[in-house]
Amino acid sequence: MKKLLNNPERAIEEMTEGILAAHRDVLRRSARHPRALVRAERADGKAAVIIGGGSGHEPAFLGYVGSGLADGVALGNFFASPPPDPIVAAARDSETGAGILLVYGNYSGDVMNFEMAAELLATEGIPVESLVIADDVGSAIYEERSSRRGIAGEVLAYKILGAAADQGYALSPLVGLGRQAMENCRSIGVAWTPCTLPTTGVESFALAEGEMELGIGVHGEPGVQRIAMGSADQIAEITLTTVLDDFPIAPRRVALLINGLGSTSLMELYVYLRAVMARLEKYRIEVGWVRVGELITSQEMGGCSLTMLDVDDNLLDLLRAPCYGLGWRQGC
Amino acid sequence: MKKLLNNPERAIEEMTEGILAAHRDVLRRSARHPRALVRAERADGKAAVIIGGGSGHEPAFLGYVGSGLADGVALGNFFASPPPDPIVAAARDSETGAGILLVYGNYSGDVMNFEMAAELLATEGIPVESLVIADDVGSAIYEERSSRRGIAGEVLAYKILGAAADQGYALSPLVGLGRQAMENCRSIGVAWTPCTLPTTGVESFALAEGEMELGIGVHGEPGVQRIAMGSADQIAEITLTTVLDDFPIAPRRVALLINGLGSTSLMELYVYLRAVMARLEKYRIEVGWVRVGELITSQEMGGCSLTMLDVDDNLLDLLRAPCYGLGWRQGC
Amino acid sequence: MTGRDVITLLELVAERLRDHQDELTALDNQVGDGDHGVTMVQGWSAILAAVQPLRNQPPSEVLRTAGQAFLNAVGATVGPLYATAFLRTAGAVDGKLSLGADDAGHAFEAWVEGLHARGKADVGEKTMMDVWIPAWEAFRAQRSEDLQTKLDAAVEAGWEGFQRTEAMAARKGRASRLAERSMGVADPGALSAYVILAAVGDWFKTRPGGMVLT
Amino acid sequence: MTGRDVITLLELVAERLRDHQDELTALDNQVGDGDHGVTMVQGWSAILAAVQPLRNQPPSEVLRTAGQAFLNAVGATVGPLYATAFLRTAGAVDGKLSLGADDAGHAFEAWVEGLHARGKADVGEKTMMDVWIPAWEAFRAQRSEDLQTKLDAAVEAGWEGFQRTEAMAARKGRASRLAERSMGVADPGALSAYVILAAVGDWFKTRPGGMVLT
Ligand SMILES: Nc1ncnc2c1ncn2[C@@H]1O[C@H](COP(=O)(O)OP(=O)(O)O)[C@@H](O)[C@H]1O
Ligand SMILES: Nc1ncnc2c1ncn2[C@@H]1O[C@H](COP(=O)(O)OP(=O)(O)O)[C@@H](O)[C@H]1O
Ligand SMILES: [Mg+2]
Ligand SMILES: [Mg+2]
Ligand SMILES: [Mg+2]
Ligand SMILES: [Mg+2]
Repeated sequence: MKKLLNNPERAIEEMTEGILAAHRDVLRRSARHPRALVRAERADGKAAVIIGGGSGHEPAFLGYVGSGLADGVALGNFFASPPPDPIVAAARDSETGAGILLVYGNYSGDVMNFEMAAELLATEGIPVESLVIADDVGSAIYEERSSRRGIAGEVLAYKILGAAADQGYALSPLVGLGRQAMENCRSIGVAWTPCTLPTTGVESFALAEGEMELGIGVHGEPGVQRIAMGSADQIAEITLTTVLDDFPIAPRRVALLINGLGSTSLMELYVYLRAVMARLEKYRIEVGWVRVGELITSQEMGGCSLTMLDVDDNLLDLLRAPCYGLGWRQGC
Repeated sequence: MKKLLNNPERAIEEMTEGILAAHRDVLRRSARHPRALVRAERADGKAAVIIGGGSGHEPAFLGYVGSGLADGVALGNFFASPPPDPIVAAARDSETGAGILLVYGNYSGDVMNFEMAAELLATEGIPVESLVIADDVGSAIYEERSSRRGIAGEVLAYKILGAAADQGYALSPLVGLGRQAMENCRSIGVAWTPCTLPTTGVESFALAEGEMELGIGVHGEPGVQRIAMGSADQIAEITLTTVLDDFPIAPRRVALLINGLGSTSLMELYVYLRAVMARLEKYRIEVGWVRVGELITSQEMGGCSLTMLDVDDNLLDLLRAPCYGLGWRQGC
Repeated sequence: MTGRDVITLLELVAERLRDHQDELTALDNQVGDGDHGVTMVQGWSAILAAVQPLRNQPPSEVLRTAGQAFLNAVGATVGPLYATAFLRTAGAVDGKLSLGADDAGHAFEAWVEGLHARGKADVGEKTMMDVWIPAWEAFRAQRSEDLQTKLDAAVEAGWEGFQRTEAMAARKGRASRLAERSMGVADPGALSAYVILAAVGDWFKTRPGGMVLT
Repeated sequence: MTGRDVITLLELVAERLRDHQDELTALDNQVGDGDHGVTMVQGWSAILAAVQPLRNQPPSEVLRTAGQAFLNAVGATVGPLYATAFLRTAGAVDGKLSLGADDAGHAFEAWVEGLHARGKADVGEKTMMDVWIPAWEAFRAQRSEDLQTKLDAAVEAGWEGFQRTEAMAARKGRASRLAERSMGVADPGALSAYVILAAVGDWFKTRPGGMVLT
């Protein structure tokens, strides 16, 4: 393993120190817990959006705290949900009377820890709602979609909910908006080179030269299927079809997120985007919004994911609203 | 080689098509040449900044065209300077009477092609100035610094000059500003895993597990020295010392750019930044501005570079000014 | 069995988990995200650090602290699971300064109930419960009143349960997304459960005074 | 030597460059950025495509078109260098419908002058000039009036020049940043220069009518 680190056991702490030293205008550490980060300036009188998850996916999840985004984040160990304490700390630091919305990916660990945090917050009399993101079409069939895991669609949720909360949505409409948006959100991932967890130094999988994993998550877990690695056009075909086929009614206008998993270059992502957009044009599906980049990564994994969100004008406005976090900055 | 591409010979074209399909609000293709891209909306009555270089470094160079950034870019083949024609095309598309500033890295190829372009533009009566970026301390000693190559410092030059040109700097003060800024700009790169050129499928170098290249460029060319790969703290020490020692007078306030070369994660870059900032604090050098990310890459190379710019208030203002390109967006 | 004894038991578990860390990593790499070895070792190290000052406290205090420490150190899937198990077990022996043979059964039951309450996994879903549930059932079903005999039965049943996970398709946790692809590889959480269980069995064996709890 | 002949010569060069592409890549990988093989092959393919319609045009027209095509297809370092060489050579034989033996010397001189004017590299700096300059000098210095003898001398001198680049430290181009580290590896641009030169020598050998230019 060749990584730019000191002691891997201290990597999350040292990263956080680096971030806080460089971005005081965006983030600060909660006095309540070292693994809880919150907006540099607390936004008052609004529902607070609290996110979190394992480390090693940077810029997720700490990159999505800031104005127009989430209010606080809890950092877990590498690929491991944070415990309830930092979640509660981020929430209590951000709470200003309008309640808390917890947003997290659908992993057994995250679900248990966030639920425990929600119980603790409720005990303190703080209104809490939860939104569990389950956008990965590759991880369960349509009929069992509530058991899907959360992948890049999570990032769209943070953006939409962060913008809506800043615009004054109260807790209950906020969670309604998020739930509805995410019901219309689908993702699928592919990967061809593995990632290495700094704490183990072990590669997550071994694939032959011509192979790739279809339906991979963001932790180097094996995908749904090991198939021959195709061209960008072929990969666009199979991923797009997988996603589109999962919509009960084909969407007419969509937002697209092409997420690089780590070592896949921007050039490749745009070659892939071109293939995706050409196919959508053929199907007469309008692309109302696009983002290409590394939004939620798996260390140096080679691969990408496609996320499609069926959008209305309101969602488009929320996606386009200004925001300023380390992982997403526009208009600020 | 495992890359998300169709025919590698067509990758640059297909990437460009993907980008143009997705970002019509930022970029358009020049009618004069398919490898020349310019701002979606021409900025009138200002000196035009034209950049360019080889492909395969995305988001460089096309990510730095947009409002508050450059006006046009010429795309070369992989790791190869563009020929004069697209440079001239981008310049002629952007020229509105206030002249052209050509900004490019100090490589024999780029120098020859941009000089030919400058001659062609001058023949047409267009005022042209050139700024050759030579920030890589690793590539030549101080006494021969004019022969240094350009690496990540180029990106700071695009930002500063793009902002200044948009603010109304005329051609001659503009080139003066750029020249002075870049005289106070130093970079150094390190790498530990190679990159693969899509067109050859060959890895750029082979290093043993514990080795790294010090003073590497952005093309996988060997560095100045092959040394033992150290911890983030050790790499910070050696890179920072190399850069600082090259300043005739130690700077008192600096802008820092930590650039990831491809597969090095954001977590690692921030662990490294932490080490760099801790040392600067010890030396009582103020950090006025920081950016961390993948600004100029070498495909999937593992490594990073450190760029330090000695800044005054004016340079800081220009770095902080709003801009909107694919590779750099803030305040827009 | 005093608080101090509980601590030495926790120490033995920590040692055994360290011995098996790479094996746990390798299994989790195949059906999960590869962190299970690190998580268990880190979590148990945190337990040891937290319980050191509690040598003179009652067992319930040690167990409660262990649960909190484990949860806060690791989060993940196993954090809430084992934290709940620890807290329930602490509750089952609350107030007692020293545990007798009788308490072992209550403690074990509370442990498994805690895991089940939190994770809602049953036998056959390819999780740690494929070790813990059969182990508890074997312990309870064992006619002998002798604690060591009962523990031996539990360890043996746990081992068999662990082995059965290899042929299972996961239904809970991260590996459940793999469905059929998870077959052929044993479950990492089941292995660490067995490692803990076996360490408990061994700890009782090596105790001065054998099976007799005071 | 008509325009059509120039085209067949260019075709032979293209073929030889394709044969050596991997070797060029390997050398450029060691001292540069690994693109030289692709660049030369791409550039020469572009030349062939551009000159095909010019079979009935004078040599100067073919050469001029070749230079433009090469430059626009590759850019890079070699684009401006060989483009300038082609344009100068075209200038040296301008207007002639067919080239005779006399013209060969002028053409060769213009070729090397073009490279030198653009790149300003001299012998000993580990570039293509370590092939072209000695080759031209051997050609000129050869007492024989026989073109093939002169060309043979040029090719031999070019080969020796190429071999000398191995021991040199680069002073021009991308490899110059390596300084001493570039020693021990021959220069890729020198190899491609030799490949071009040798192809020219061979082309003249295989011409019907041997050395006689018409
Ligand atoms: N609902 C559950 N109940 C009990 N055990 C579970 C449950 N879900 C997962 N597990 C266990 O957790 C183990 C994985 O733990 P770990 O790797 O630490 O967490 P993560 O999956 O979050 O990375 C699995 O091997 C399985 O035995
Ligand atoms: N100034 C120069 N004059 C002549 N030849 C040069 C000069 N600079 C570099 N070269 C030649 O160019 C070759 C590299 O070409 P190429 O790989 O195509 O370009 P780049 O270095 O831009 O990638 C070198 O091997 C060398 O022979
Ligand atoms: Mg995990
Ligand atoms: Mg090159
Ligand atoms: Mg795991
Ligand atoms: Mg080269």
